[in-house]
Amino acid sequence: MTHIPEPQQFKEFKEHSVAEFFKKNRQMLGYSGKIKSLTTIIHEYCTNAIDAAEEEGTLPELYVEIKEMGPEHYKVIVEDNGPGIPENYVGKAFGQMLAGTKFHRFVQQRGQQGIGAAGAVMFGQVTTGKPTKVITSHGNGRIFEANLSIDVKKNKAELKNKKKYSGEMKGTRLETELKNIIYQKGMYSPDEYIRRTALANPHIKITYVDPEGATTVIDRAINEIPKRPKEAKPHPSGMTVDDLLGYASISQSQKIKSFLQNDFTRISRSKTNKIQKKVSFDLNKRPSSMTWEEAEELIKAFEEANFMAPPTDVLIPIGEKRLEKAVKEQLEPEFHTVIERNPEIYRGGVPFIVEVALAYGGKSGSENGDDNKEIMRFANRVPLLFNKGSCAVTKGVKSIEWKRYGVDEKTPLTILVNFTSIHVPYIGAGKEAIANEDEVIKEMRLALMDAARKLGRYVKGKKKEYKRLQKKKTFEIYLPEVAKALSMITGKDEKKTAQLLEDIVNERFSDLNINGGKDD
Amino acid sequence: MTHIPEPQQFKEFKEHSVAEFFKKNRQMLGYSGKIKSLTTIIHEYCTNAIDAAEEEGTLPELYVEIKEMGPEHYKVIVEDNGPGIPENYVGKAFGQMLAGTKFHRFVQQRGQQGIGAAGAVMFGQVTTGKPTKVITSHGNGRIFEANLSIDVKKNKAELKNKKKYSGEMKGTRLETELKNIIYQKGMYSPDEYIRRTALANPHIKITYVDPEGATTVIDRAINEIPKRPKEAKPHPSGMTVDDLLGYASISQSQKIKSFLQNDFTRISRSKTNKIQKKVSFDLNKRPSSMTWEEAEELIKAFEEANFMAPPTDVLIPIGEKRLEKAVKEQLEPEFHTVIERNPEIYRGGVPFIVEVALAYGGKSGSENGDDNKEIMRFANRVPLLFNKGSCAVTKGVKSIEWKRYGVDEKTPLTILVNFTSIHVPYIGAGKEAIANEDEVIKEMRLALMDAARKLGRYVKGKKKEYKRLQKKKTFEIYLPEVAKALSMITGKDEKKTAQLLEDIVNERFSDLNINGGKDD
Amino acid sequence: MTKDNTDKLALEKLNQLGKELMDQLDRKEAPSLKIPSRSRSNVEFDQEKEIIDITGKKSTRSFINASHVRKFMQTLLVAQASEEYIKNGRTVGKRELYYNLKHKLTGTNRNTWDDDDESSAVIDDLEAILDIPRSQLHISAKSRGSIYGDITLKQAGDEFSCKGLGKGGWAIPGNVEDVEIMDYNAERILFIENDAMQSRLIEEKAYKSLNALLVTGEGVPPRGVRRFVKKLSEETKLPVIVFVDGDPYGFYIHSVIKHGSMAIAHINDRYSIPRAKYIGMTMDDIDKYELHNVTEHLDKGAREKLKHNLSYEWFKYHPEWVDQMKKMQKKGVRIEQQALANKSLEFVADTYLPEKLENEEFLP
Amino acid sequence: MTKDNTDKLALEKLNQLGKELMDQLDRKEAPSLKIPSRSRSNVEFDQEKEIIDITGKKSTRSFINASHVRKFMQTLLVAQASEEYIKNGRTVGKRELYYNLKHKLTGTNRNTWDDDDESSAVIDDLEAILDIPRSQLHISAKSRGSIYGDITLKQAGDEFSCKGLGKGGWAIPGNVEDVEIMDYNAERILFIENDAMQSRLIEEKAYKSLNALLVTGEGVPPRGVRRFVKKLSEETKLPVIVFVDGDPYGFYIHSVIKHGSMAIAHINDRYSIPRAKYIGMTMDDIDKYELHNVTEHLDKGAREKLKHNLSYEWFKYHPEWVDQMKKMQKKGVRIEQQALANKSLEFVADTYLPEKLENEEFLP
Repeated sequence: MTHIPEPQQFKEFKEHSVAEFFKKNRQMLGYSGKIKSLTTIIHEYCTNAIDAAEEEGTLPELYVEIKEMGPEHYKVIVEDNGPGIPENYVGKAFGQMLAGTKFHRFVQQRGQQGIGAAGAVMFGQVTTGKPTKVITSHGNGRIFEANLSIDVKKNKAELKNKKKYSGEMKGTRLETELKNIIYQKGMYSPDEYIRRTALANPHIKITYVDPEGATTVIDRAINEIPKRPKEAKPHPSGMTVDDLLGYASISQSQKIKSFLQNDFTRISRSKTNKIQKKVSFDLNKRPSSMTWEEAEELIKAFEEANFMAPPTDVLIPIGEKRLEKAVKEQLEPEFHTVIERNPEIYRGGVPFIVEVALAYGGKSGSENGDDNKEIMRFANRVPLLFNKGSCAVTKGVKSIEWKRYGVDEKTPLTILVNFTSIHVPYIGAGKEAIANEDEVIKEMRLALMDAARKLGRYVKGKKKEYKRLQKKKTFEIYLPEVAKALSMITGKDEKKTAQLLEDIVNERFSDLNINGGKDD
Repeated sequence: MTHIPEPQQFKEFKEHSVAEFFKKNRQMLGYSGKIKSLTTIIHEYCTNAIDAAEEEGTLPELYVEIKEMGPEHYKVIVEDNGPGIPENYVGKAFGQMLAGTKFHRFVQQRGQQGIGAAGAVMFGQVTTGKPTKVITSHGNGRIFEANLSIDVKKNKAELKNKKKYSGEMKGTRLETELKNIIYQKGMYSPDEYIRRTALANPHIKITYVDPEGATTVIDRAINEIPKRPKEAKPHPSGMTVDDLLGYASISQSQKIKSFLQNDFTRISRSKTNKIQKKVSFDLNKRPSSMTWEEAEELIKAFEEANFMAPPTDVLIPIGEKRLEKAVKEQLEPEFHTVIERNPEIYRGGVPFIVEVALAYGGKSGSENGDDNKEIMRFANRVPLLFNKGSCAVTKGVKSIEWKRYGVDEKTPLTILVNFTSIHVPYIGAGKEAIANEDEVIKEMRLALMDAARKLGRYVKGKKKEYKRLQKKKTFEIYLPEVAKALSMITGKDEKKTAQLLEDIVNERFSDLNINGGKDD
Repeated sequence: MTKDNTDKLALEKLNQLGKELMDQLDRKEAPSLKIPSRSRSNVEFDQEKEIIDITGKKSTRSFINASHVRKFMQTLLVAQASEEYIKNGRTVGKRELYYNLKHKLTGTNRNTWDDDDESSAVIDDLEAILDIPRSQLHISAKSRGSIYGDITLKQAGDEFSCKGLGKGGWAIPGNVEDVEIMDYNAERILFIENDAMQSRLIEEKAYKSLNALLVTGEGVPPRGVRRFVKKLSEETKLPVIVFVDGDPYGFYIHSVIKHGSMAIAHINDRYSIPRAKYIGMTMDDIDKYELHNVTEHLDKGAREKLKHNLSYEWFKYHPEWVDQMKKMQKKGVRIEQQALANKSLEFVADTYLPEKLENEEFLP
Repeated sequence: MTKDNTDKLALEKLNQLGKELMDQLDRKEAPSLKIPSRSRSNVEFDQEKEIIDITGKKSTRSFINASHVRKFMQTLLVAQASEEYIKNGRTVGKRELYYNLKHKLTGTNRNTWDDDDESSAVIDDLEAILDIPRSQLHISAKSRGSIYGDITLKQAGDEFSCKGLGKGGWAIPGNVEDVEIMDYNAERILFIENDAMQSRLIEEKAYKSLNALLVTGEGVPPRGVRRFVKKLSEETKLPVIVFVDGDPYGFYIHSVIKHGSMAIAHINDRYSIPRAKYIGMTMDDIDKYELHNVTEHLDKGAREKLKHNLSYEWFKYHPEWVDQMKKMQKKGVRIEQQALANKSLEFVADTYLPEKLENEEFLP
């Protein structure tokens, strides 16, 4: 074989780590802007903390503290009451990107990428040079503590100053110092993030200490832990060939038939038989032997079959009653309504549920800007504060003709939308906004319209009773003038004329219920 | 040591690859929407192809073909005349994410992330199940060919059907089949991408075959290859502590003093001495022994020093003359102006240059929408078609009060902005828009205003010559009426009065050059 | 009809109205008024009478309907006040009536009305209910416009001539019901759109040369002037010749003088003069008198007005009008009365009007 | 001044203008006109004369300046035409003049003017250049308004009385330069804002009971009426009493009658009557006559007008006016003349005006 000269440039060929990539492009993780960066880190830690407690089946209790250390320099402390993290997993859990329990599983969780916590640790490290302190315990009297930093080039965690000692604790506490950030109250603040977290998670107790030292304790509105979502099986609708072959390659089943019935939801025996009739190959062959073309045939057959909607136990939304309670307690609205839609599917067979709450009056609405409407966006109960304009929720809300429902710019209205899914289609790694998938927007519209109709009926009906009471008064106001003019034209007695008119008014309102009668 | 029970959930703890992450979140790489996905893949391949040829010092010649294979099913072929890729690097170059020559180097390139090409290969693979065909040769008569696919779970390339044979070829050819995409003409099309690429790269020859079989050959406007940018050293302005320590840890220098002078640009011996006076520690110590606090002191000292702007040889913009030539040939404008700013620095010590071209009349401008202005955005000469609203270029253009320069909605104007930098701060991994860094926007504004002033002078001055010629005629038009009225009031002879008035007009315009005299 | 007779009729009608309402009350019925509907959908062109009229459809205004009661009261207030004005021999303006009757309703902060849109609408209603013009209810129109010519009138005991008044005429008051014509020497009434054109004709002594009474309403003539000319034409039987700008507004003014307006369709028969003729300006005048240089561009507003004109039944009724509108549309120009000054100042009085009058070159 | 004298003066001035221009030409200079600047920045209140005047600053309009030449020509056209009108004893309206002089410039498609904004501006300029009102150039104003009262006038050979005209008055023509006062029997001139109020006073025979000549200009009085009252007041020396709405517009009208307007600051001395007095309505009338119920809300437009009023020097010059404006601002209401009808129809003639006249309860 002839020697092929290597071009000069390949001498510098290197592989590099995902951590290095995101260190250089940290704006992609939400670390851009001094105010936003602080909220982003609170968001990442809280998400992990709540997931941890819930997965264990514990009612979550969060402690969040932001301490001012100097100009543009803060320490963030987040502690949960989850199961704690085994010593040998601490590094991977917080100090390595794309490692964790979340990415691979087809189950509804708050976090889903396995990037967030490590990104936060890395942000602390590159702005202060300091590691993140991790303290964790399973609640067995033994506490593990270490300083965690990331070897960015290798995307590996480094643990230093490891300590083990006895003590009362259950859960995990993270302490990270950060620079080049600013704490500022307002709609993009950690305060607002915490407020919204509590609203969408009424089963969580949160203690929050802000940089000015003020402590807010938000108690649970509900004392039961939400049901855990079941690990889902994929739904055949919206499946792609590549997905299908991927599942086939790791299936335990001996035959495609059983693979379809076991590894997917909503494919019954009779559906399988119908599918067999539509494809040119025998479904008794091994799943792993399926070719791309055969998989394409299957996908086509799927599209023609009518599968049942995905089961509801794989998605656990907030729930009508819980959401109602939270909205009532936190916003004290004059009127509210909650809509929970049935599960639907978007591309790739991913099930999702949309929930909407509207709160009118009381503390509802926002006074920022021209429009008093406040839009609260959630994905798997996690508040989304940034990149509002690109979000499917905003698009859904804007597509509604609110005026038709009696809502204008001045209506004090809070619109809460929670998108629950096994995989949230975020627009970027920063998890700031939900992508504009057609199926998702359609569901949001339907939910919002349903809720808006109910609100509309309230807003419009509100004044009816009052009006009828006013009506009688109206006649009584004009009566004397009519009596006077008429008597002057006709030369009849004014008092007698007035009495005749009064009789007519009384007759007309004889059925009036003073506490709010029926409307005519 | 007591046994610590591992919580259930950690049984499922896994690590996963960056390829897996982007497969699941391919919208983050620009693969969302059927039209956009096709342009994205053309973009990724062309970027790589041009970089390859230029790095070798070859005048780039590109062949781009899109073949329709079926409904929503296309094959994309891109071939360059670069150095070819050694057999043992083919996999890493196109089938592994975050591997390559680009990410680590502090040098201006089109590509910079080491994700793009592999992302394109992966998109083809997951939509069609088919590998990408790679054909490459160093021009030595030997050709290597293979089918490349990606083992997504491992983020590793797999090469199959490897062939070696003799033939005339130099460069690399990629053939990828894709499904679920649509070819559509318009401002987001591959056609427009190619057009703009040619405009910003007048030294490239492009042959483009569109899905309808039409072949467009865009010849070079300029026959010399642009100078290669030198590998840069970082500039001390805007440096962060973490950056500084990072550089220190890999420095070859024995002392911090020499580290500063050798590893950075624009830190002279005298600057080093001044810096020494401002810090509390001895700059003769080893760079690797520098603490975080010491680095902080240095950064502070940097902020107070006035460093020269970065050298220009690390940034190679299009260049005034080349850009001018390209604009002239492609847009045939009535008037054009090109502005090239001096290099500036944005956060992290990254140098950049802004170039602006304005073209007025001819084929300039756009007829889409209410505004005839067409904005063409480029980053390191690569056209940016998507996410216009979020881009620093758009923000810069919108910040200009165009009316002041005689430009309104109807002015047929093309505004071209090229952002040249060692690291382009893209908003997302999809490389669609430049982040709104303050320093960047400021430079764009200055360049645009400068160009707009020149345009303004042209637009306004254009009519002056014509006006002066008209002016004389004006007097001649009103003269008879004045003569008549005046003679009637005074009783003087009308003809004589007219003659006196004519004398005055002729005197006034005695200097008039009929081919365009000076203005008064 | 003399003043005393019109007053007597008005009082009778008002008393009848009161009696009907009282009868309803005595029957324990809620009192209600039947009001001829004045809405646009009930306006039509009556080809027999040649006026814009209402269809006769009526709506009911009931005391016991919450959305009617306020207007019901207002209607009675105006009826009662009108009775009083007639009895006291006083005439009020619309705004004066508004203030005269405005007061707080006992025990409330509400007024009998809040603006004179309310009182104006009720005055119209009362006209329609009683079928007599408001001036006979002693509610006068805006006084605008004047007359110049050889005619002797009598009003409020004064007898006076409308000529020999220098360059001004007699200012036509808002109420002319009680004007009596004592004597006149004229062959026609010339109804002129622009007061400046009237001034020109006064200056040219055209009342004499044209044998005409020169009346202007200064633009779209207000009710007072229209009622005055209606009276003049009825009592003298003189022909009424309309001289307006050759534009959509001029034709519209002519249509109002001749057939009435939609706004007062309920009472047009007391204002409109179906036998009025149109003397000019016409589109044909532009060619005939070579006025091309002094036409004005037909702007957007005028084009809109033109389209509206063409959509009216009473325009379609006159092919000659439609023809003029179409020509105007096609040429895209209009021609004002005063454009005749481009020939010479006296041209209108010396040539244009005499020629047209002699040849009876009129449009309907 | 008699008609013949004013005409003579005007002709002299026009000839002088022509001579100056011709002299310039003979000296081989480009002919140019000196025009007293009419721009707002050159308008000021002359406290001595008590009129709104121009500062005397002049601008030059030169034939050889490309941006002047068109206007230069237009100015000469009007000057020449005016000379002709005077010689022929004709008076033209503004619009008539526009048409009379409109024609194509030889060899072009351009007109002498394209709209009457152009001709109007030039008429104003000529007034300023020659320092005589346009009516003396035989260019008349809009005819609007009327007079009723015991006065005998003569115009165009006619002698006539302005009483005994029923309920109407004499319609004041657009040009009153040649009106002669033959006889009168009155103690004052009452300048009334609203024509309906004049009608009321005519009906109440107030010309007799108040010994007044009743003049109305129907809103903001046009130049014709103002020039007429100016002549009346100069020649009879009778006091002029202004009766307007108690609102920012009413005060503005009074200020125009008394001190003139900014628009014609260059010629105000021929129109304004500095000794005119304000009789009502005032803010104090509201309390005194208990008119709270018939005040109207001071809307946004009125508030703006009020602010403008307060910014004018000639308002600041009268503390009494400022006081009224401030009260109005504070109360947020205005009061119309006709609101007096709320007391009774005859109240204004029986009580309000006589009381005020007797006590000389005037504002300046």
